[in-house]
Parts: sequence; C-alpha cells; structure tokens
Amino acid sequence: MIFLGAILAIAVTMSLALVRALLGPSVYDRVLAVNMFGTKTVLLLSCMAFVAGRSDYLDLALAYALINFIGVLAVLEFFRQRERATETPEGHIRHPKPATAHAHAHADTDPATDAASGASEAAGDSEPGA
Amino acid sequence: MTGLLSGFILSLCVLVALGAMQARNLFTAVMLMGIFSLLVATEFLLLDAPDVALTEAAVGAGISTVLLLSALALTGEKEQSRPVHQGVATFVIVVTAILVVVATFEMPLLGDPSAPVQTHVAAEYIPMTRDLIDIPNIVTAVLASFRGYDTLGEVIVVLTAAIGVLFLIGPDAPDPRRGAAGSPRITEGLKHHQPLRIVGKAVIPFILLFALYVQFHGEYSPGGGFQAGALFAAAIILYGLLEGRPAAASIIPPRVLRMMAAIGALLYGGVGVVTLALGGNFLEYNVLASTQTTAQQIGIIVIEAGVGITVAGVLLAIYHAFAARGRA
Amino acid sequence: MNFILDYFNYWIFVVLLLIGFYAIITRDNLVKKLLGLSVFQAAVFLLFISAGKVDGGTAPIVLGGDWDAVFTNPLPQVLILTAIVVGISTLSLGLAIVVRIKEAYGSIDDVDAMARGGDLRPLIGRRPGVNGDTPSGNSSP
Amino acid sequence: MNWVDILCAAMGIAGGFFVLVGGIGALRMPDLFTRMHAASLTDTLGSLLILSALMIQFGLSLATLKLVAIAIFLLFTSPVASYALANAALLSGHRPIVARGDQPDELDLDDLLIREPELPEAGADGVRPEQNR
Repeated sequence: MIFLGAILAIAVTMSLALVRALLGPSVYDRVLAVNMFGTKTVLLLSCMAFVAGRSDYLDLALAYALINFIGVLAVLEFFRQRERATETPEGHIRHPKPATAHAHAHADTDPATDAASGASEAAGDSEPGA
Repeated sequence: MTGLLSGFILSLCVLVALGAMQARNLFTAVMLMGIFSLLVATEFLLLDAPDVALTEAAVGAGISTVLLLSALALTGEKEQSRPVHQGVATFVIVVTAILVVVATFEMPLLGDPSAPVQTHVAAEYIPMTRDLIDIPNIVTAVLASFRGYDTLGEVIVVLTAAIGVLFLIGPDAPDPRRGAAGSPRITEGLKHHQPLRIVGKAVIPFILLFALYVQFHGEYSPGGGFQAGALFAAAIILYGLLEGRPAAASIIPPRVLRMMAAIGALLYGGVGVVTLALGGNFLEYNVLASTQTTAQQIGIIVIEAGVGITVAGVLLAIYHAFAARGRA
Repeated sequence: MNFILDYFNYWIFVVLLLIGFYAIITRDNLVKKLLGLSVFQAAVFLLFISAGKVDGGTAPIVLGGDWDAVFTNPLPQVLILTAIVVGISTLSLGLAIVVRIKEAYGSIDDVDAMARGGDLRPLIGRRPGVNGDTPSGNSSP
Repeated sequence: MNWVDILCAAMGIAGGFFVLVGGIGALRMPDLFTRMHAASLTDTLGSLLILSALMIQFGLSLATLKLVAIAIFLLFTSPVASYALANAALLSGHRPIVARGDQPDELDLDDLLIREPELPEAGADGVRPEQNR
C-alpha cells in the first residue's frame, strides 16, 4: 500500500503518454510518447514486483529498460535511412508555423541531402503507386 | 487492486490496437504496436506469467519493432489503399462476434481453480517437478523436460522460418538493387552521434551479461533459452544500429549465424540421440546421469543452451537479411 | 452488471480479436495485414494465459523451496512462450515476402490488382551473380 | 507504519507527482521541444525517487542491486535518447516556437546540429566489404 500513490500516478501518466502517442501530430511526438511509455512501464513493473513481493520480477523491469533504449535507436536509424533515401521526408510534419516551408527549403539546399536525393533518383527508387 | 490495474491495462490495449489499425502512416502503426506489446507484456505479468512477459518484452517490443522498421525502410511507410470489402468484413465480424461471445458464456471465470484446464495434466506437473527435476522454475521444467518434444518442434519451426526468410531476401536471393549503380549505401549507422555511441557501447556488455544470466539462471528465475536468445540478439542489433550493420556482421558473420541456428537445433536433437544411444527413449534425460534429478537438470541445461543458440542465430540472421537488403 | 465485470477480460480479448480480424480483411496494405495478424495473435495469447490464472496463486517459480504454495498453471505459459517466438519468426517471413512483392511490383497495396494481372515474372527475378553480385568491388557507378 | 515506510511513501508520492507532471506536460505543451523538455526532465527525477524508495524497502539484497542497475540505466539512456530525438527532429526541419519575434528561422541552429557526414566515394573509403557470406 506504500506505493499506491506512485502506482496511481504512473498509471495515469501511462494513459497521458498514450493519448500523446495517438494524437501525434508529428512522428517525433509519437516516438517521445513511446519512450515515455516504456520508462513508465519499467517503473510500474518495479512497483508491482514490490507489491507482489517477488524480487524476480525486477529482471523484467531491467529487460524492459534495455529493450526500450534499443527501440528508440532503431527509430533514429530508421529516420536517418529515410532522410538518406528520400528527398523530402513526407507526412511527418504538420507544424502550424509557416517556418516549416522555409526550413524545408533550407534542408533542400543542404549538400548532403542533395547528394542523397540524386542517388535515390539514379537508383530509380520507385515511389509507391508509381 | 490487481484486477483494477488489469482492467485498466486491457482497456489501454484496446485503445492502442484501434489506433494502430486506424493509422494511415505505417510508422505510426508500428510505434503503437510497440506500446501494445509493452501493455500485453504487463498484462502477462499481472496474470502471473513472468516468463511469458519477459519473452514478449524482448521479442515483441524489441526485436519485432526493429524488424518492422527495417522492413518499412524497404517498403515505404504510407498506406496507399483505402479500406476495402467493408460490407463483407462487417458481416463476417458480426457473425464471428456472436459465435465468440456465445462461446464465452461457457468459459470458466478468471482464476477459477476448478476450471477444466486446472484439473487435468497441469495439476501433475507441479508435484512432478518437485520430485523428479527439482528446479524452482516450473515453466522451464515443463518446457524443457515434460514437453520437450513440443519445444523441439517449435525450435525447428523457428529455424524453418529463418530459412524461408533467407531464401527470400538473404544474401543469395536475387536482389535487383544490390550493386546497381547509385543504390543507396547505408552502412554507417548512428556513428556520428557521439553520446549515443558512448552510452550504447557501455550498455552492450551489460545486455550480453544479462542475456547470459537469463540463459543460465533460467532454472531459478524467469528466463530460459528463448528469452536469452532474443536478448543476445538485441545486444548485437544495438551494436549494429550504433556502428552500422557491417560492423555487427564483422563480430559474428552471417555465415556463423546461420551455422549457430542449425547447431542449436542439432544440439537439441543430439541430446535426444544421445539418450537413445544410452538406452533410453528420445529425450529421456534420466539416462544421462546416475541420479534422476541431476540427469534431468543436465538435459534441461543443454537443451536450453541449444534453444538459446538457435533463437539468437535466427533472429540475428533475419536482422542482417533485412538490413542488408537493397544496399550496396 | 456483475456479469459484465465477471467476464470483462474475455470481452476485451474478443474485442482485440475482432479488431485484428477486421484489419486483416479490410486493409489492402500488406504490412497492415501483418500488424492485424499480430493483434489477433496477442488476443489468443492473452486468452491462453488468463486461462491458466488461479485465484490467490503466484507465478510458477518456487521461492525459498515453498512447494506447497498455490501456483498458476504453467502449461499455458509454456505453450504461449514458444508461440511468441514462433510468432516473430512467421512475422519476419511475412515481411520478407512483402519486401519481395514491393521490389517486384513497386507497391504493397492493391494486391488484388496484382493478382488479377497474373504476372509473376517480377517476383522470380534474376539469378545472383548476373548483376555484379560479387561480395566486393560492387557499387562503382 | 514506522518512519521508514512513511519516508518511502513520501518519496513514492513525490516521484509519482513528478512523473505525473511530466505526463501532463507531454500532453499539454505547445510544441515538440517543450513536450520533450517536460517529459525527459521529470522522468529522471521521478524515476529516481520511486526507484530509491523501492531500494529502501527491499533493503540490502539482490533486488536492490537490480534496482540500482535499472536506475543507472535509466539515468544514462533516457537523456541520451531525448538528445538524439531532438537532434533528429531539428534535422528534419522542426523548429521550436520562440517567444520573441515571429521568425523562428532567426534561430540559427545549424552549428549545433550533429549531421551525418557525407558519404565518401564508393571504393575509396575504409568501409569493409560486405560480409554476407
């Protein structure tokens, strides 16, 4: 019962993070929410281990913490590959500010991006539905 | 209190599943499936199944996210098509729903000790584990000894799936883009992020250590070959993400991984052959040593090692196949 | 009301099962179908694990040699533990097929149209080695 | 309830409070970077408080060692993951909302960002040949 308050707060925070993951709007928000959710799961499991009186459940919490980190890195690697493979990353920016367009233009003049887009054109990287 | 928490987790499960299925962007769907997997794993723990929860966390939330993302990098993340067959689908769903709900009324209540599932063979396993095998983790005892044939079959299925994946997209499969002029050379990983590299590389040995702990302490705490194999694979994949896939391939070359996948299954089957040669039945561990519990424990440790080797080899071979596809 | 709460976990499993099933039928995108399959699969896993739960029981790992405690049924846990690993193997096999379809047809949506076209040649592909498929010295433009 | 339990309950509630604040911040803040800020900062403190309370409750045992491992792990990976995520978001063209002036582009972040170095010419670099076989 000692950790009732903590468990309650963690459970509520899990649902808040979930709402953020469902709402988005950008993919980065979702990744942030997934990361948060993972941390909260680790805490919840640790508390559950205490409540159940079984310290072997802590192995699980440890495994979750490790796996969560790998998940975030996999996402970052995915972003990096996408930046390389496609000229403009599509569908992940719904920023209300007009600055977005400018930022994009800026990114397009970046030599690295140019090189990558040239490469993907040369490869005939077929877009879906083309 | 556990019941309330369980209900809460299950409700979140439904929400996330709905969100994942509705998302038009497949990346979003994969992210939500990661959360879904964590929720399901937590629910497994609430239902007193720590071994299953550990497997789901390592495999479902970790490896499966990595594999789905590397597949999405190859196939694109936008869902182009609109939902189809909605009328037919609604009809099928309603019929299925009615059938399943009617069947549900026949189900015993959650936690009923007199439910049919509790009263037959399962009730025998616990005292038999105490008398014949004497290891604290009953799940491991059932997995590796009482239902050893079953697990051997599962290991073979996992191996077969990996063979299928390697036939389809492995290094020997036809790949129109490999070596073609201008194909993207994505080999560097996250090397340019110095903080990630430092922290990540500091963490990898601990993941490997933890994997070994889960493997060899699996008779005493949640764990075993399946979980340890997945965690070991996760550690190597982490290295591959940080330093680029070729670096990971230079630690354990894919050739060795394929051999590992086969050797693990062979080790498992080999124990069966040895017991046959010693005059027992297939996978009858009792002939391995003079006292029964020692013989059983030897058998369990060896076949769990086989399972771990196979699972690690299979998952890593699959990771390499996806990550190397279409790259120069 | 009591009756709804008694069977609450079963209702959730039914709902999850149907969500997955609906996605498998109505989504043409192949990756989405596989994700639907995962949800469906998770519902079955949850059903099995909850079948093994015993009131007042604890996880089937003996603490401190106390063999007389009430334990949750280990059998469904064993079945599902292996099924999860088999599940990811089949998922990756499915993804491998999807990747090949994408390479051959340029799309992973609208599979019916591909099937009607009946042209399987792109899937068969070229033999390795034809396309400069040597381990080194590749990718020179 | 002795004073240790009361201390642990207080730490648990304080940790829960910070975790909750982080959750509310992640939901209510106006843009990605403020959300990230809310989430990652409170995460660290909240997690540490809750885990320390658990450590005190478990006493000197293997469980405490595992909790220490979890705490250290979260302490290192969580900020690093936040950093990398923010970097990826900035690289992709997200810009934080700044209060002064209406031109967020005045914020020149280019020198701060860590970009992937350009790939060298094929064959001329030190990348190992593929080891697929």
